[in-house]
Amino acid sequence: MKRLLPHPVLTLVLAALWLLLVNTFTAGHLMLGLLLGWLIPFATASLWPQSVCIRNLPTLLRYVAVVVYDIVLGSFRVARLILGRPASLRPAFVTVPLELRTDLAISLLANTISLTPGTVSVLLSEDHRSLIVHSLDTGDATTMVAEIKHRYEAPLKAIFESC
Amino acid sequence: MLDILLSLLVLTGAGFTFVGSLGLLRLRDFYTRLHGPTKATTLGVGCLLVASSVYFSTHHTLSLHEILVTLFLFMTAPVSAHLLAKAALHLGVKSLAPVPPAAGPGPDGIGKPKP
Amino acid sequence: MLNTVIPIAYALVAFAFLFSFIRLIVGPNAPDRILGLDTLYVNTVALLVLLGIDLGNPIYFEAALLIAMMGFVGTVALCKYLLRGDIIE
Amino acid sequence: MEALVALVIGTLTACGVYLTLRGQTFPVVLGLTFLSYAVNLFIFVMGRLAVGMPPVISSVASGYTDPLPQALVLTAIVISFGMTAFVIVLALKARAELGNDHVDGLNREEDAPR
Amino acid sequence: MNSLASHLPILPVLLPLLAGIVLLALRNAPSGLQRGLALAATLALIPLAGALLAAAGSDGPLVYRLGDWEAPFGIVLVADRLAAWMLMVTALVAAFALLHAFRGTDTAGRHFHVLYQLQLFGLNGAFLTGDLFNLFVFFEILLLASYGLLLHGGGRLRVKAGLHFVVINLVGSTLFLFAVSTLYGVTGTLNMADLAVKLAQTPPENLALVETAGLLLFGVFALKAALLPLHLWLPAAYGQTSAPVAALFAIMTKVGTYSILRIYSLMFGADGGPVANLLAGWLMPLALATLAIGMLGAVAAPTLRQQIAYLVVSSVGTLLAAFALASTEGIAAGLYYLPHTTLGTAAAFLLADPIVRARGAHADRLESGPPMPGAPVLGALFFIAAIALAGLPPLSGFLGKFMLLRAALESPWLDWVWGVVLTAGLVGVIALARSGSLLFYRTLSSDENLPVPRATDWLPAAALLGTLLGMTVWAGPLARYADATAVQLLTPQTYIDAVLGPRP
Amino acid sequence: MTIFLAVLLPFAGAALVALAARSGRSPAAWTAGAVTAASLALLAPLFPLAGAGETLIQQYDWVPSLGLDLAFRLDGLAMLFAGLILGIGLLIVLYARYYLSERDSMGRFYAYLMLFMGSMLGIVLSENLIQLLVFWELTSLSSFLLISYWQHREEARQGARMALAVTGMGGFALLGGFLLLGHIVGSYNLSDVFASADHIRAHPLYVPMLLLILLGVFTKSAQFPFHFWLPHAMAAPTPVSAYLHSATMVKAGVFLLARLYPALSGTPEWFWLVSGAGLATLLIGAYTALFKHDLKGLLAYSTISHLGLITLLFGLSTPLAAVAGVFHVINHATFKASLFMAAGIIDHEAGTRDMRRLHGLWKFMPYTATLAMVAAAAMAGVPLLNGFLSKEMFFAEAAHIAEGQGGWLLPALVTLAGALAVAYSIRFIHDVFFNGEPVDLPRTPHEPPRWMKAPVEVLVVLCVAVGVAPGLTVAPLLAAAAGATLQAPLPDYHLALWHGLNPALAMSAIALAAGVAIYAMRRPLFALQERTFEHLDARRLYNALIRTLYALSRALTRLLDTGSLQRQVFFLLIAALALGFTPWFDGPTSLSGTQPGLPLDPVSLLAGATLILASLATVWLHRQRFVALITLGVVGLIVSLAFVKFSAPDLALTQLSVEIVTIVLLLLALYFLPQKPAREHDLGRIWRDGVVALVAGAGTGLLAWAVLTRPYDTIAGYFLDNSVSGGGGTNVVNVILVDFRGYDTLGEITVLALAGLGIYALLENLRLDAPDRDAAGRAWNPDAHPVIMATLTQLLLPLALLVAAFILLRGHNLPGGGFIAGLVTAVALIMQYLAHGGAHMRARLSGATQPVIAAGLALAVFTGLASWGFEHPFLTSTFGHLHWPVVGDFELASAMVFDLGVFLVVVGATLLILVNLGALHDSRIRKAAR
Ligand code: NA
Ligand code: NA
Repeated sequence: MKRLLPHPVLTLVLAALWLLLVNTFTAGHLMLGLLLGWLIPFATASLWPQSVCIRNLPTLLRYVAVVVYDIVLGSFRVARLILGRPASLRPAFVTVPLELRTDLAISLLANTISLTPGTVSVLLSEDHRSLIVHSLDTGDATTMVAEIKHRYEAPLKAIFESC
Repeated sequence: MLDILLSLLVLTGAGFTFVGSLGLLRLRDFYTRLHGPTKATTLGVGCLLVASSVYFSTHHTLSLHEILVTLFLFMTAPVSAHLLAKAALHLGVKSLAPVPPAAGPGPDGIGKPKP
Repeated sequence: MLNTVIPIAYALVAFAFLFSFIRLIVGPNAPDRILGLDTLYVNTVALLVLLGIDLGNPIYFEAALLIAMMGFVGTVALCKYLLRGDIIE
Repeated sequence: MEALVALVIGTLTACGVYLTLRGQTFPVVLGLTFLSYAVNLFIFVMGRLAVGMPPVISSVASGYTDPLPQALVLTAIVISFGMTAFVIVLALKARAELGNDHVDGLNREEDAPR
Repeated sequence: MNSLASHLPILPVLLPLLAGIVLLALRNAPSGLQRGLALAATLALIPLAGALLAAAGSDGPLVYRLGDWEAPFGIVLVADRLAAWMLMVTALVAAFALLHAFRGTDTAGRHFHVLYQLQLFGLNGAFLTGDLFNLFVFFEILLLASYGLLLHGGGRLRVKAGLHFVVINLVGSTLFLFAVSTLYGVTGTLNMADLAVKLAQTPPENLALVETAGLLLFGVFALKAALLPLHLWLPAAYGQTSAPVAALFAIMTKVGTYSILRIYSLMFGADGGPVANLLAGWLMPLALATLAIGMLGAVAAPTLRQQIAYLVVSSVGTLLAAFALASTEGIAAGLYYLPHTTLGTAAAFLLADPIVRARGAHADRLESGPPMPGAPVLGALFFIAAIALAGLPPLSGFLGKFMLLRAALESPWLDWVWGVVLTAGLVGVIALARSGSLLFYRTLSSDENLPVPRATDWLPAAALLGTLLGMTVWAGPLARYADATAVQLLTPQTYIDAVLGPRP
Repeated sequence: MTIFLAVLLPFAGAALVALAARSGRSPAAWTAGAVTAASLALLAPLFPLAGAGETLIQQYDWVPSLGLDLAFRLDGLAMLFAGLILGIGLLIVLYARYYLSERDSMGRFYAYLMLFMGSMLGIVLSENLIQLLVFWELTSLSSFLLISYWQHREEARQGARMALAVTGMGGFALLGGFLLLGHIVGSYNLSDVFASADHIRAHPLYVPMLLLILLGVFTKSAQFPFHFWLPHAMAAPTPVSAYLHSATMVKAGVFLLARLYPALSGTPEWFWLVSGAGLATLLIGAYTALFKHDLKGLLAYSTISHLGLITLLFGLSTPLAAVAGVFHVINHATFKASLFMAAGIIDHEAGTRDMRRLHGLWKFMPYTATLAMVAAAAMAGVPLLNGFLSKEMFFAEAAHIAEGQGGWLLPALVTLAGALAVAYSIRFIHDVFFNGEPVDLPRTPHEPPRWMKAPVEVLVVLCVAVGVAPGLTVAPLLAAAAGATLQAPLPDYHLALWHGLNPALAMSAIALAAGVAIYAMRRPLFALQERTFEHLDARRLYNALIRTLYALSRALTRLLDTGSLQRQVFFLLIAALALGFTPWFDGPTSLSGTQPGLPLDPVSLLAGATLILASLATVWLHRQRFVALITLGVVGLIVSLAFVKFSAPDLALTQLSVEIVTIVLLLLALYFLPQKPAREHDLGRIWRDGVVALVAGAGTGLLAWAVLTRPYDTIAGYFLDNSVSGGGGTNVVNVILVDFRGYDTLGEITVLALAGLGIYALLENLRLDAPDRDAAGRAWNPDAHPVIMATLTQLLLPLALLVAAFILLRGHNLPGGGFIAGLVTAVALIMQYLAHGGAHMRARLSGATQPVIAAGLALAVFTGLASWGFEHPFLTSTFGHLHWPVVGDFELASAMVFDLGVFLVVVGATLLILVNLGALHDSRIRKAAR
């Protein structure tokens, strides 16, 4: 079963994406989507050594909402910074110590940090224990680190690292 | 009403696209310039895509495939930014903010020559 | 209203396009240029979406999708060259 | 619009020609790429310029542009892609066999005017 | 459409393609099996070409509508006399060159047989197509296959020659596309017969445009044919590649000459209305200059293979001079000369291979070397090949030249054609006599232990030379066929009617 | 058939001889003799007919459309020559058996000799002029082999090449002459030529035709100024010289004069050209012969001189002179063959041919000496020998002509020539057989073997027999041959020793006396000659010509072909520009058409300007390769945008994908190319290229403008109308690709497959130095696969593949299709390679891209072939709508299967290229490990 259907979640996600892609919501396309959703992971199974474990679907949804909200809000802030006086910016590199241990979670965290306004994940330390973040306009580095850990790292840990 | 919503979305989208690129032009070092495109622009394109989705869903049939482009951009933009920053650190590109030694090209840094 | 907004949007995106290109040409260093190209790709996505709405034809969607995807691959490859020289190793 | 297109095609050709006449393999490859851009655009516009008339049959379309040049360009793009790939690898092979990247395998010292 | 015979025109195209695919699938099979398959597929082309010769000779041009779409909308294959003729020459050269390749060339690198079959696919496709853009596509196929074959085995000079060959041809392909698309942009069609019809009705305001396209096209074909000053790729490429490939390449320049003949008789020929005789004034001087330069190059060549390559250049000049006469006699002369020069130069390249091996470190440099093992046989074959290349009796080259000179009698170019052809013939004799004398007569003592050539080393070359003897003996029927082909080419309406259906 | 067989026999004999030589030297000689005899035996039964003045013609079709028949003619002239060729040939075969040494290959010699004999026979027995020419050229070729028989000798090789070059030139001229003659007459057959003699002589092309034919004749017969090759041909073994220079090779030219005499002679041009050349040759040959120290050299120049004599006779254009010419052909053949053989014997026995060392041989070989003396006397024109008779006729004709024209010069000059002939004949006899003791000979000479002398004996007997009793011996043969030559009733002549006291006899007497006198004064003459004419030699001119030819060839070839690609591209561009611009210089075409254009919008203007700037930037920065790649990326992006803008979504998708794959490829390559490109120093070159580029750009731009501003009719409507109904798809571009023009697509995927396979083959054994630091000297970043990139890229793979599937499946109806889907799939996988590295991927994915290519091609071909089963041509498509429960309506088109084939090939080839190029890196690892 595991070999025949390596990633059931992925299959469902892909089927859903297929329906989005074709913009047509018919039974035929659902079947086709499921077929592709099965076929693609099956054909590329060898590239997926570890299967992804996702817990806490509500947390995940809440997390997505938070991120989208942060993006929209933050974008306006960044826009203001850009349209303002560039010379008054206070850029800084900030090191965020990491509690996350899986590559996927770390990557998603880094991604989130980059997507949200004013910060870009620049570098992951060699031991994967800290992330260096570049901030466009830094008030207090410690607050920023705490915010990141609270808003993003904690939920990610709950979603991906509790199995 | 729909017209207003669409116009708003289009204008916001185009506006953010503009601002993001303006940041790319105006800001003073590479690391700050990196911020413009990765965020403002993604939001800009995101808005435009939503506008497109709304437009086609109302003018033709339900159109949600724009979500896919958004998903794609949201998944890739941070990776691009990350790699760009990594490359800039590796090359020792001038930074306004002091570069922490662990990130710099020096003997402790990630760009240090391999033994 | 949309009809008046679209030319403005075109103008904004066009300027964005221009700014990105200027950064690409001016540099001064390689990551800046790559960033310029990457942004140019994203601007193009915006332009295509706008064109789709303007012409009322959804047929340009796939081009936008592919640009998003190809722009990413291009950026990754260029960065990897700077970092490693050999991009597939 | 036609004048702009003609100007673009001309520029691409000129750049392609200039680069193809360079002495190292890399600019030559760039030049060939430029030439293929130029000629692909050229073939394409032989079907004349049309905005918003993609040749996809639909009930709402206001008209269609000439699809044939598009099909030809597709063929030409794929062919020139194959050719470009080949010439790139050949440039590497030449680099390995000739010891440098001059198209004629010349040494830089010999090449320099005295 | 049920019998295989009804698909005859496509068979010479499909067979090598399928063989190529099968050989690709069997790329790890024992080389004996691969060789057997490759040989069977190549030999089968000979009866196929024969059947086409017979059919095209008796029934007029065969038209095969690919995808069952009518011309000019779909692509058609047109197997007229000329196409069948070219296919036969290709098949013969290919078969013997392949036999020679079994001596070890085929295992010196990857995919020799696949590339070889696909090269034949490209060649046959180019000769058969009735569509100008499709001609471009098949040009590209045969070029890419030839790149692979040219470089097969590697080596410093070969790689350099290959790079030059590839780049110059890429520029040529670009030119081809500019020309074809301009023609489409003005006439709105790609089918060669349809183009002929449309071009003949060109309004004056479009005249220069289509002439530009027509002349650019000529530039492309001139490059492929190695016409002065676009011949420079040839000596390097042919001189540096392996023998069987060089032999097969003997047909490559003929693709260019074929295209010139086809396009400028069908589309820009005497019946072309405002675009009639587009090449008049260009082709003959260039052909004669090429003929002369080729011969001088053969004199100056430092190596045997380069000498043969320059003789190929010269033969291109001869061929095109014949075609440039644009008369039945002239074209027939060219058509008779074409297989001769193709088979003859192929034989010479194949023969150069054992000669080079038997000379050890001296290779094919035209200088005194050690006494050659197997000199009597190789020398005799060289002598015959030299006779063929110089166009001396009793081999077919003499007849070809005779036909050309005879055809020129009525031409305003008479003095030039005769002067150049006869003088070049003499120069060729002088150059070849020197080479033969240096290679076989003037020997240095040497303790190099050189391999004695085996019969398999020279048999394919000898067999090719044998075909030239056959061409001499059966010159009557061949000349008759060539005459009829020339007549067919000079009445393009036959072709047009066959493709588009008779028009009022 | 008989004549044909007789000609063919020696050619077949050549092979037989070569075979026979394997079993020994004598079998080779015997076979050669037998072949010669058989050929003679075949012809002999026909001789009586020819002797009776009849002409036998045997004719077979060869190339009738060209007027080329295999046509043979046996008349008196042909009989005479065939007899000489085969008769003397037989003697030569016998002689050579003893002449050649153990080291010489008998098989080769006799095989060449047979080839030559067959060629000669072919010449004299041809009725068709072109066929005659074929054999004519064959004599040049086979004589090349014979002359260079002792190939280890420099002079043999040179002599052979010179003979070939000169007679080859003549051959080509003759071809021209015959072509003109055939053109004038309307046939190449001699019978027709003879029938239109008057027409020929009156034709405007007569003079060029005559010049060309005479060039052939003069070169072959060694007439001045083409005589110089003949002495150098003496490097051949003496049997060859004896054969070639008595009865055969050089006589071919004379034969042709005789053969065409009735058709061409009798005009002032003929008279002056032929007799002028003959007279000059006669004198120069005779004069030079006197001073040759080499025995064969003397004989060679004497041959030249006698050929001049014969030519002069034919040139005089009187029937009697022609008869004399034919007669002298016979006589010269017999005495000269015997003299050469005698010289050969002397050389063979004494080891040298130098007359400054050969003296007093009478003592050692009296018998041979006697034979040689008789033959030499015949050559000198001593009474009672055959040479005397024909020389008398010659003198008589010279005097007769002089009477008519009232000049004394011709008789005086021919008498002088006669005197010189006497002098060199005396020298031959006196110097060699008497005149003191031999000087420092390598061997002690003695009489040769019995059978070596026999041929000489036979010939000398003939000389005497003819000389004493011409009426009983040679008369019928001469009559027949002369009759055939003239193609008219014979003039009155008497073959007799005594014609009474006439001018000719007086001239003979003077010549004899003067000859003796000249020989007596030879020492001062030799000294004078050495100071004056010794260095006058046409061979120098020939050598200078050849040297010039080589120098010119090398210079011209080097001038054009410098081995530079840039020059080739430059030539091609110049050619294209010349061709492309020419039609616009004259004619009514105006550049702009009448079609109204589209309005220009600001966004397009900006995009266009960006593209132009990016292009210029790429050119400007091309030495900063990495930056140039980025600007190139902009160009590609905007080109794609242009496709989008102008309604070509399929193109945009394809261009975008190709663009990225190309950039990845270029990056892969950039790593191995030199980091710091060479600087360009040559400003002139930059300007030149810049101008060419501008003109080319202007050309294409104007061309595009010209087309874009014109209306046109297109076949496109058909595609739009039939796409849905006939092709089953709404995306017309895709339907064109997989259906209307599926054959193009089949070709194009083959190109891609070929590119992949070619690259695969190229990469084999490719080893490149992989730099361990970048251009700035910085070490590479140690983090090969950044985790964040690797993890997230992995998530993108299924998404990208889904997109690829989407694009593939919808292509028939909406933008997309096999190509684009294939490229997207390849890019999706390449993305993984970028993120995880080749090693990681190879461990997980089979690298078997080649089967994918094969499968894709096979799928495309077999889809096309399937239509055969339905009695339709290759690639005929079909489609239908299937209704499946639950799933619903489902369209299936065979063209979609074809498209799947396209997809597979694109995926396979692209991956094959990229992955293998990426794997080049492994060679670095292996190198480091070693
Ligand atoms: Na991005
Ligand atoms: Na398509």
